Amino acid sequence: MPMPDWLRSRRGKGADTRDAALWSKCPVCGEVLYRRDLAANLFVCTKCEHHFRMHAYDRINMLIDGDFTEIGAAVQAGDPLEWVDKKTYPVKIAGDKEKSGLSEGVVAGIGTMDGFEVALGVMDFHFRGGTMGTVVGERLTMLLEEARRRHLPCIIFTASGGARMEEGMFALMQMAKTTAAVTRLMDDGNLFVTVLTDPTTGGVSASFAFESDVVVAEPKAMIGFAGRRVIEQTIRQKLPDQFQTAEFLLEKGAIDMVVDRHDLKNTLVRLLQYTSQKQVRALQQVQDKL
Amino acid sequence: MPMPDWLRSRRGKGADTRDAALWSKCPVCGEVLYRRDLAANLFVCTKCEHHFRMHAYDRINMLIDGDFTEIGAAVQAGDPLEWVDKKTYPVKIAGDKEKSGLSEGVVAGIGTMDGFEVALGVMDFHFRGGTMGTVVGERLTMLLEEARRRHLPCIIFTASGGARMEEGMFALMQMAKTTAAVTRLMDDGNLFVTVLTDPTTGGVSASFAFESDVVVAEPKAMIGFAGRRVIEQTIRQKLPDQFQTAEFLLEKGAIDMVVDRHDLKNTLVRLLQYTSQKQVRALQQVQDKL
Amino acid sequence: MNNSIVERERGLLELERRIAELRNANVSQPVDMSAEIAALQQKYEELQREIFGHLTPWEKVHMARHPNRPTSLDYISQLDRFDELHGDRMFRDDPAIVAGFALLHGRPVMVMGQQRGRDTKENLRRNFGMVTPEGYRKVQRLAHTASRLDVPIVTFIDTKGADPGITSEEHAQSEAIAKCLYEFTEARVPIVASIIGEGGSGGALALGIADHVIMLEHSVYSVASPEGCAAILWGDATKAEEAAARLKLTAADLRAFGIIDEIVPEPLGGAHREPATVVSTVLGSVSMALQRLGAMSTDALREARYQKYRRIGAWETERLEVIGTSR
Amino acid sequence: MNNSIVERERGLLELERRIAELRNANVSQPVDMSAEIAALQQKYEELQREIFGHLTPWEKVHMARHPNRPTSLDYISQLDRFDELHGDRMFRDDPAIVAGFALLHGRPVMVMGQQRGRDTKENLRRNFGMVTPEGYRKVQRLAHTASRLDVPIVTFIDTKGADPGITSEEHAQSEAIAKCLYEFTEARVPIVASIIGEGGSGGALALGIADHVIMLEHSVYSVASPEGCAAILWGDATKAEEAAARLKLTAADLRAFGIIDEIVPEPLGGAHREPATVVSTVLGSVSMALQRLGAMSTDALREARYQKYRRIGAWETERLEVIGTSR
Ligand SMILES: [Zn+2]
Ligand SMILES: [Zn+2]
Repeated sequence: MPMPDWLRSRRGKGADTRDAALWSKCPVCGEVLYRRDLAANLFVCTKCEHHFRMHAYDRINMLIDGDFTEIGAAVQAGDPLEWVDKKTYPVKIAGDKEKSGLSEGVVAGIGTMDGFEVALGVMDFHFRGGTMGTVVGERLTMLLEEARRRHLPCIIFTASGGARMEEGMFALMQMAKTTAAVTRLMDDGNLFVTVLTDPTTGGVSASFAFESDVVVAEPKAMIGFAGRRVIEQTIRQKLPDQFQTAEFLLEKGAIDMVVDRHDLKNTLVRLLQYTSQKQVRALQQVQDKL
Repeated sequence: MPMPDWLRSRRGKGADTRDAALWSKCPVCGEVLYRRDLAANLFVCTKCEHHFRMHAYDRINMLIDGDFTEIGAAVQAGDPLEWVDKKTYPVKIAGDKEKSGLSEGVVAGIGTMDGFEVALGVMDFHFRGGTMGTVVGERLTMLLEEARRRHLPCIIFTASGGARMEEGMFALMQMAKTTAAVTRLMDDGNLFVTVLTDPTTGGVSASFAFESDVVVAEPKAMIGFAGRRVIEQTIRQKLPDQFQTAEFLLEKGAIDMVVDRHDLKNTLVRLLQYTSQKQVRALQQVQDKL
Repeated sequence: MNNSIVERERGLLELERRIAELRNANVSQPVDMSAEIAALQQKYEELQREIFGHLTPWEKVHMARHPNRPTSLDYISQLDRFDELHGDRMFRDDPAIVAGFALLHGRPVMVMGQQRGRDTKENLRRNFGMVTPEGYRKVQRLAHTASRLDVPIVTFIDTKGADPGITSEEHAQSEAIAKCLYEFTEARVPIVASIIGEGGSGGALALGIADHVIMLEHSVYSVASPEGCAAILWGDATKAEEAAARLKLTAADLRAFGIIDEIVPEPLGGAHREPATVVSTVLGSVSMALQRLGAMSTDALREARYQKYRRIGAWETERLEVIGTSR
Repeated sequence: MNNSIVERERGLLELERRIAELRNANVSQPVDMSAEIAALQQKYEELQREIFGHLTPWEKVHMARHPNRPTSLDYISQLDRFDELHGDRMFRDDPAIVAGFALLHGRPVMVMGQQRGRDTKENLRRNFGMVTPEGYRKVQRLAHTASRLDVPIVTFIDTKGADPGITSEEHAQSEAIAKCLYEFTEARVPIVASIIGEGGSGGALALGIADHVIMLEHSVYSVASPEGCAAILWGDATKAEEAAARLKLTAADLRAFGIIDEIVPEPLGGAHREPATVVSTVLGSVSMALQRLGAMSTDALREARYQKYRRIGAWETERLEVIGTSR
């Protein structure tokens, strides 16, 4: 899978630093894996099938046929609360940009998957733990609005530790903002799919992640509203290992399917196919009016 | 509460026979009660508050201000399966007409409650155990359609042992027919209230009874999908007494409120008041178009 | 539970085995056994006609319950493609409902079927095809999604009835079924339902409100199981055979009543004798119905569905007659 | 949990008691104590101003959690009329949500509030106002009903956050909250929300998407509880006071940010000192907002609601900039 130029250029310095590491150790089975082999296997451990957390552009590269037209990349975090603790919020952001090679916690845009045009948003845990602040909310809202305008299906990959504390209530309100955009998209009959990757919790989990037509999850992904630690503190006992895993949620009826990363693109493309006739009809109606 | 002439005339011979009994014994506490006292207390035991099963016209008399314009009274049961066991179905029907003073298992019509015009359907357990056959389904559908036509709220009192076996699939299909009419009424924004009285089970319970905006129940009413005996046979053990009672369902979140019969009319009128402005607006819009 | 059809086809299966053995032997042996084989074959066919040429309603109940009868998954597995969707998004995934997106003859559909097991283990997992409230809520959810996304709904009905357990009552089984009826009535897409085995009561109807209802020749569809009906009316479940006869639960009866729309014939001996053919015939019928319904406007489709159910059982109706306003 | 406001008002309450005693004594005794009383009264007022004249964010958190602070039921009981509706129709009635039809100044509304207890027993029953998925599903259901019946929605928010227990996770707490947001966004009727105590995180926002959001002066509304925020960011819940200061969770902050629309002032000492006045002022504000919103068309109302939330946190936005199409 060669990396397209546009993608390589977007990765910037941080990504190069990260890619420079020759090997990674699997956090589950301890196996030492060459980065190159790991990347070739879609960042799934070749020994134990553990799904590593993926970088947003790796994910996009895995899914999108060719070009990917980003939406909202220029939207950058402000500092509405003028937050300071050990560092100021802008310093934290700058650090995460450097470290992750990303401009924020989500990459959003339009591209095609096996020929199907789709609006795609990919959250990235490497940027402030995938927390949702105003940039994540704004970019996803722009994505959802653009999908609606163009009668496109929308797929969002979630990875989030919850709302971003340093943006306070502005962060919480992104749940409302994204939901409003989701509502309009779905009212128009567009397909909306979410793919929950490890971890998906808090404000992301309790908004668009569970508002979609089809909720897909990656194997073993941790998914829940409250964090594990909070629950353990509340009930004063350890939780079983499988609690809040994708498999647990499947049994509890909360999600539609758990899909191995190797089957993920094909699965998503099939979902797009089931609803593509509707999209075609919607587009035709728009053109008929012109 | 004097009985209106129209009501007295509708009761016929069966009702007179029934009314001739001077006293009734409370099936719960065993108290012997004069019929006259019992009627004056809305057929609630003066000693233990047990709510006796009411006759449809007594119920209508308790709720409706004055006149009550019946709908579908001329709709009479056919015999689609040409049913025979110990008796033919028409003979059974004739017997129940005689015994109950009713022409079928539901009385439906339009009247006013404290000045609010309302479409009211009242099922009666005394007619073939309140089973739903085509007449019950047809009369309720006519009622729901008339409510829709006239922008009226609709209240249905349920009392049913389920679907009427002797009409086979025609009986089952009344679940679909009434639901279709309910759907249209509710889509137009009309209030739909059901009052579940003892017992409400099977096909009635699993259709319009639980499709309403507000589900009210009388105290201790037995409400469920499967009958108690069926469940006991399945699990091979006795069920606790309170299982499937209105109070049990309230705790389980299945119903909105349990209302003592003495408060029932006032409660229903209050529900009508909350939504009366909407009805007035709907009527005005119709008139504006004329 | 004894199944009279299983009992009665035992002799036939034995005969079949012997004919096959003879045929095999005939190839490798010098003596020509063709005449004997033909005789046996003739006897087999006579017996088959005798047993299956005319089935009573009670026999059809047993045919509908035959353990080898094709189940929902046998149909779903023959679709061009199937992506199963799970869960009610609230409480549990009910394995007695199998549902998801599928392609039928290239056409996207939302398929949902009641699924019983073939053996004890799977029957325990699938709860003998008796759906719990969570299963019905999965159906509601997916019917709603299908309607929004303009994907037609295809259902397969095969259940003794809704689950009658304590937990199902506690989780509002009535409400779960009622809201299925509501959702199917509201759906803005074509719905085709096929009764492939036993269609028992409200638990079956929950997936049964449809623009086109297909029934296999020996399937049954009734207001209550014959056993349940006999218990309710006569306090004696052993009178089920009599109840089966009275309930008019066969495909032919229901077609005559206008309650179902189409009967798909079964081979002599029942659908399980030639499952591939039966499955493909049913899917063909579903596909043709979808093609016809797909040509209708949404409004026309919904109006036709309303009127279809509006009419059922409405004899001797006067439209709106006013009496009792004497006061 | 210690409450610093409860601690600090203890001295004041003692002083109040003494003034009242002196006043009573003054009537029945020959010596005139008026001067002493006036002096005490002056001291009382100085002390009151000193303690309550300026509250830090952390003090406001404690004020918002004050056990005597008016709860949702204190507001609901002052409506002209209230008919409580129960249950999610599926699983359970959650007592942490009190909801139903009501009349507010003669206007029908659907009211729903988060309800904590006043004492341990009621707190156990009400789960300290922490709502379970069943409670949020009751909210969804009634919001949907209100929208269909054209009855405006009035909410009262007072919760530390959604219930974080095992069962709540198993019953899909995330989905329950998400669908509340969805339902409130979709609602075709005016929505007015009042934050009367603590507005904690997504569990509060589930009732908080509204056309007009009112906050009591000393209520707080935040992305996480100060304790939770401190634990998340610094691994140390005892730094909650610092978190409270940083989070900008006061009514004044949020009004300045445009996240809430109106602040209702509280008497010196907090809402619980003059509950009747506070309740009636809040209800008056709700009523006025409903009157204004009621004049809007449904489409205008929904568009305004969309734009309101669309704008929040959208600095430095370019509408749609295209980059990265270099290939
Ligand atoms: Zn590994
Ligand atoms: Zn009694």
